[in-house]
Amino acid sequence: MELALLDMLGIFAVGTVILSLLVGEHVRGGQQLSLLYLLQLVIVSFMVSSSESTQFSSALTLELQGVTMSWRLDGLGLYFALITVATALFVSVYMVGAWGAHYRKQGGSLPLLHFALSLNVLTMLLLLASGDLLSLFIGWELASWSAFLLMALAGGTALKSALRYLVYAMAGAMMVFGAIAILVVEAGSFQFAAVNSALVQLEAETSLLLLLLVVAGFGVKMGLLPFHLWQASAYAETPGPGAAFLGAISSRLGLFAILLVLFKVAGGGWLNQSLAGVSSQTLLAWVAVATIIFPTFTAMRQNDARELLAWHGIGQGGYMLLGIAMMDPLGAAGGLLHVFNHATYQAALFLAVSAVIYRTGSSDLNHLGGLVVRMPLTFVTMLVGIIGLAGLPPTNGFVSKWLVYRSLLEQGEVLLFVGAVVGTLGTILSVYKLIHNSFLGSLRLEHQPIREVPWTMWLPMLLLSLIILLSGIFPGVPLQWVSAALLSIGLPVPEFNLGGVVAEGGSLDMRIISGVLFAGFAMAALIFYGMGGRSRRVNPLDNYAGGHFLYAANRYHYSNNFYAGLMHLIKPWYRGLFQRIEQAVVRLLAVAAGLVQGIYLQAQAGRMALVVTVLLLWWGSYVGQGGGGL
Amino acid sequence: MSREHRSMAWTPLLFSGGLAFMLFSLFMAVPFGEPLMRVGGMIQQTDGELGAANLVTAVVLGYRALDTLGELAILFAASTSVGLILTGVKQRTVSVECEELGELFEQASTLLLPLLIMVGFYIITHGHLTPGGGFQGGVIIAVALFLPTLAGRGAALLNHRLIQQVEGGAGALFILLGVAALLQGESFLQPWLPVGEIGALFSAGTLPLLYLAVGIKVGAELAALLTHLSTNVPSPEVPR
Amino acid sequence: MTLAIILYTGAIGLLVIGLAGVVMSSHLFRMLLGLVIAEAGANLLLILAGYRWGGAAPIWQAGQFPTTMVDPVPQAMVLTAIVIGVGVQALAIALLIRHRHYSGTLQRTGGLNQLQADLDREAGVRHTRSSDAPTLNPLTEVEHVH
Amino acid sequence: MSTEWLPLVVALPLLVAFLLQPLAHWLGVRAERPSPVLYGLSLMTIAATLWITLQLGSDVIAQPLSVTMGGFNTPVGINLYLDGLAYLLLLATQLALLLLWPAGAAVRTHVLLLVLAASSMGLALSGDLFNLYVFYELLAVATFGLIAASPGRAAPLVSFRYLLLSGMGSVLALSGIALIYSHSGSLNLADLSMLAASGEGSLPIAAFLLILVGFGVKAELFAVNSWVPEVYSVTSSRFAALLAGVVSKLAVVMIVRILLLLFPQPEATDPLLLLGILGLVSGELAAWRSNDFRRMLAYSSIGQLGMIFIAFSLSLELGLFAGLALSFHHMVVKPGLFLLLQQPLSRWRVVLLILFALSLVGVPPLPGFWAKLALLTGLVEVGGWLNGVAAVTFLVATVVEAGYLFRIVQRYYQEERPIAGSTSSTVAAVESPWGWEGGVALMLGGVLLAVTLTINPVTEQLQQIALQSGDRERLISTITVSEVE
Repeated sequence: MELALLDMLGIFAVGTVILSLLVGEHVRGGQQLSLLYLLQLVIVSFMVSSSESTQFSSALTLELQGVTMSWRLDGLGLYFALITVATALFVSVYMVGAWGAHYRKQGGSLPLLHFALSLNVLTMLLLLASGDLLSLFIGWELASWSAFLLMALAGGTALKSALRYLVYAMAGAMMVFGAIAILVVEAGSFQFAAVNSALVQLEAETSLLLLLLVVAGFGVKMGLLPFHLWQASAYAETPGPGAAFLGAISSRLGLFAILLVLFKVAGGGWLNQSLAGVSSQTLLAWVAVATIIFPTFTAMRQNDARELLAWHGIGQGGYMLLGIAMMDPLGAAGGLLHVFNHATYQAALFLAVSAVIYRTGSSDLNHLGGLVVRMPLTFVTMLVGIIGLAGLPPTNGFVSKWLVYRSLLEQGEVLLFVGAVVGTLGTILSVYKLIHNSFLGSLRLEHQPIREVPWTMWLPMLLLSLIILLSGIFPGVPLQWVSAALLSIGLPVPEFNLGGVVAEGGSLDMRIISGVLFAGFAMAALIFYGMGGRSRRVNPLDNYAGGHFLYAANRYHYSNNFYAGLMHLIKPWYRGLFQRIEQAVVRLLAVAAGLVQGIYLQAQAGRMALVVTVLLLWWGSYVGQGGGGL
Repeated sequence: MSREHRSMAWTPLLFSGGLAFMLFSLFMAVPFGEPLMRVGGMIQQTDGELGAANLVTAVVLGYRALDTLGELAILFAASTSVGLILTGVKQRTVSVECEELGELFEQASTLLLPLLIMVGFYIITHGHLTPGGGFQGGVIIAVALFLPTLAGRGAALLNHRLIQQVEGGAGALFILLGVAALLQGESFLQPWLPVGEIGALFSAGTLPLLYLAVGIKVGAELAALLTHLSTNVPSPEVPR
Repeated sequence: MTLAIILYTGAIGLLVIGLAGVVMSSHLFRMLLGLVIAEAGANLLLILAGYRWGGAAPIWQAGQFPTTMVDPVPQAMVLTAIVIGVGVQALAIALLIRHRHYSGTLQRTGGLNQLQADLDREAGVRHTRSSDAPTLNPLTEVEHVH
Repeated sequence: MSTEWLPLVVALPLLVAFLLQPLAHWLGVRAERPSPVLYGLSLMTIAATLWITLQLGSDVIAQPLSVTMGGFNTPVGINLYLDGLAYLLLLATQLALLLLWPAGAAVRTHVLLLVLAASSMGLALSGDLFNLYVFYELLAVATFGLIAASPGRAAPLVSFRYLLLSGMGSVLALSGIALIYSHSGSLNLADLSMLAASGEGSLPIAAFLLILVGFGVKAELFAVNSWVPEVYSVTSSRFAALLAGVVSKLAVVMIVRILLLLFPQPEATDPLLLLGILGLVSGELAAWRSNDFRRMLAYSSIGQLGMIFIAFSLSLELGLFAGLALSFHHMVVKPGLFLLLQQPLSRWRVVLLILFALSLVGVPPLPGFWAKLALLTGLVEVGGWLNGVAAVTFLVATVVEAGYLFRIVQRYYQEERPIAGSTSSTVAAVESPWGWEGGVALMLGGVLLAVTLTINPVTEQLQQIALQSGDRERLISTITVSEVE
């Protein structure tokens, strides 16, 4: 058996898992793991940049129970694999030095964390490389469970959140299981091609059911409404770098799987059907918009930096789906590009917050502030990150959102556009809360002695910031990967160059926009410093914040009860609708469970037996006529 | 926890009625009094190949001997279980209001004992000839052995150890008779002594031996059961 | 035909009365008696399956087996079934003796409540929950309602 | 070894059981005292039956064998029938007994366990309807005794309630047998199968339903399974493992045998499906709600058995394989879980627990996944609304199952709350020794992993066995061939 490139990737990934158990105990051992992630990244990059082949197959095929399982990476898989491995690399470098020692000192098991991370990478690669429905489902389950492992590591509250995730993930997996069973029985085969050709004779109801099962099942993982409740707390409770990894890429696997099944396997035909008079494409877009708006505004209410970021992670997934649901060149490219962009800034932000926790021990936005003077590099990372998250130039977040908006306008979907913009407004407001409450304002007394984090931690953060900026200024590079991904699932590809997209209605060239922006900054700086650049120190109490007088009892800057006015305004909209639905379902289940348990707790057990016997006999006499019974 | 509703108390009656109706209509669909006798007919046609004048005995000990073995084992398991359950309960021999039974009863039980045992053995040994057999005879023996206890004369006759040895030995005899056939190159539990003349006391090969084993075992086991149940009547504790 | 009806009524009647007794009694010993009655009914059903009009006992008489004889197989089966019944009943009585020894009652409900309490205690389940206990995560835990 | 020796697997344990008490007297062992000699003798007896089975059963998958008892041809006599399925069940029973035999038991417990062993093997082998009933009752009586002998005040009442339910079932099953006998005049399964196939003695479905309810008691069938949570929470872990693992499967397979051979009509499978769904729903929901782990596992066992019933209600080719796969999977996993909960949970035991839980939930590539895959595709393929309901129930139940199984793991991490139903109150700081229970659980975990690695040959074998046990013609011809001899 000749080793294919993909097999080498697999061997390295497996090697990382094994090595993590061997060397994970030592803080320095993480370096070797980082090296292995780097090697994986090199292989994936080689595959991505290779122009000869669009698909890399594994030489390994498994014949299990008469089903041939195979693995291959094509454009879509490669795109996600690149993000996965790169994120893992950054995260593992972050974990190597001081952070790892700190984590261990706090009672965490470093080898287990390394193991969980590498297992996540391996299982995600398995999923991304799946070449048939069976390997897809196996990869899906394994990835779900290894994510559970990573979430549950911290124990305690984290385990509770992880269990909640588990129930949701299992529900999703079972929907997918059902869908796959239907597909396989219809096609008589697990192979994509066979399934694709069998779908032609599918009845309308069946394909609608399949669409529902697939989108909902895989959508659970990406936090699609109404299956989003698990995500924020589960991610927030994961140990720092793990949260960065999960937030950056893990939940995007749902999108990957939806794309794979909806477009590659089913050819996109399912989206053309109508459900109760509305085309399922529009319905999907509206679900995406709801996924943008609700979690984003929920994020604004959070007082924990990690929760805030995690809620945003859910919302940003909505943009991706929204773009792709448009199914036109700009939208699809924007949606898919957003996966990469989101991964970069989400990882950077989580790492930055994790750095803050590392130094201050807290991520409570009501108890931080002024850290910019102590942790300037972390501040820069967070600044770049939130600009990306908010979708402002010159970061990459702007590019993908611009593409999605553009596509919405071109399709004439004004309402969807408005919805998306409302979401962006919420994003801007809440990320300002994030950076203001943690880095701006006055430094708290207890935070006076802290220093910037060590280089093993700020290096990955700054590198990520650099990537955010560079891929913002030159979006052509990631767009190249995106176009390969779009091609592999048969979606249209926009015309693009290094600086952006060339489109009829108006092109986007980030080089020009960034140039103008930086020129503007330069002019402002020139004016400021040219005028003498004087600044004046004032007493912290000598200000007037939002109509409130400040007292010494409050913090020096106003971070408690941030956005009180806005919150008051939109409060009626927050009734915890989804929580209530969840609770209602659980209570319903509990009542049902109590009822059936009553069957087993009866004083007279024989009564049920008697009833069932008589009913059975009655039924038997009814159908058993032909059997020679009565 | 107990979900009892007085208003629903009639439902079991309703369903019992339903069950009666269902079973009735089921069994009435079978022609009564004209059994197919598929197996029974085959047995009839063998014309006493086992040498047993009582065909039921031939079935019990020959054709369906495995059932009988299982049934012996059930009785054995039950008596062992009873022993297991009731050991540890405070031993207190209850002479069932012996004072009131009177001299007559005591004497009668002593007199009846050998008679009953003899009747029991008679029924056992004639099991292949007449209606009756090991089970019926065994029950009579058990009653005989239990009578003195009932009459308040203590459990002198019912030595646990002896009973256990007898019941174990009889059960083993049953199986060993079957294994002996196996050792002769035949099937397990195949009757193997000469069949003899139908209707004679010494006939039907090993069947009477098997019935003897069954009779002794049943007698011993029932006696053991009865003693256990009568000597171990515990004084009820005051509920907590 | 009338005979069939009478016999089946007897057999099925015993069976059903027994089962109803098992289900409806509130005293454990009476439940056991119900079972005994039901077993008698089932045994009767079994033996009726081998009944033959005008059939003689399947016993060698006058140098041959009777030509019209009842089916010997159900008789043998009933013999087995009766003995099985005896064993089970003896065991059940022993169980009742032991149970009464522990709980002092053979009433159905009292025994059951105590049973559940015993099971709970042995398993370490506490029934009382403090009212200011932390709220439960609805997906991972269920409130214990009793 | 001649095939005629097969009955010894039933007779030998019985013989030793009969002789054990006199032997104990002879050795001077007090009845309540544990005795290594008697323990060893019992184990050797089971080992001997294992040896006989291995000697005879090496090629039963190619050609099943039928042994007549007493040399009487079927249908007059009783026959034992050893095919691949019976062979597997025998091996499973014997191995389970060897592994789970309580070492320090009293003499009478050894006796009852030997009787249990004999009756289990008889159930796996017997080819006669009434003989099955006898062995079923034998198994029941031995079980009642063993349950009642468990420590704890609740044991006798629990056992009595089980006895009543089982007794009701027996009465119904006996009526069913009487009905079948009235309709056919025969009791031999192969003979009845032949009659049913030729349409000569068409048997009423009602007879099957009566037998289903009757024998369903031990098979944890819905509505006659209320004994399960009570019994499993009073007995020792080993015995609960034995009951949940092996005994329930024997009863299930017995029902399936009767169904396959006697009632080929599709109407007969529908009640199985319906009761299976109800069992699945009620078991899993009740498990989700229960607060201690012993009863949680007991309810979960009801759910799993419901799933198995659903599987067996499918058509021959799909259903038998899925049902057997689920049965054997459950046979490995459930005892493992029961045994693990017996001891204080430490880290490695939790790892093992998670392994079992994952397989039970059906996470690939563990064996449970393949069994569930077979069931689900089977359900979808057969179609029909009731099967659709079954499929949805099955999927929902799996989610519920994952929820409550991992609650055990959660409790383990919550040090301040005692783990109800297991003996530990806090996380064992020091690894306590594994002990015999832990060792067996570890071994079962090893089996699970080994099957994961050799899933292809294992399923192939299982498929062949399923094919064979669904083959009525083969059964009939096997038994006719033995008639000629």
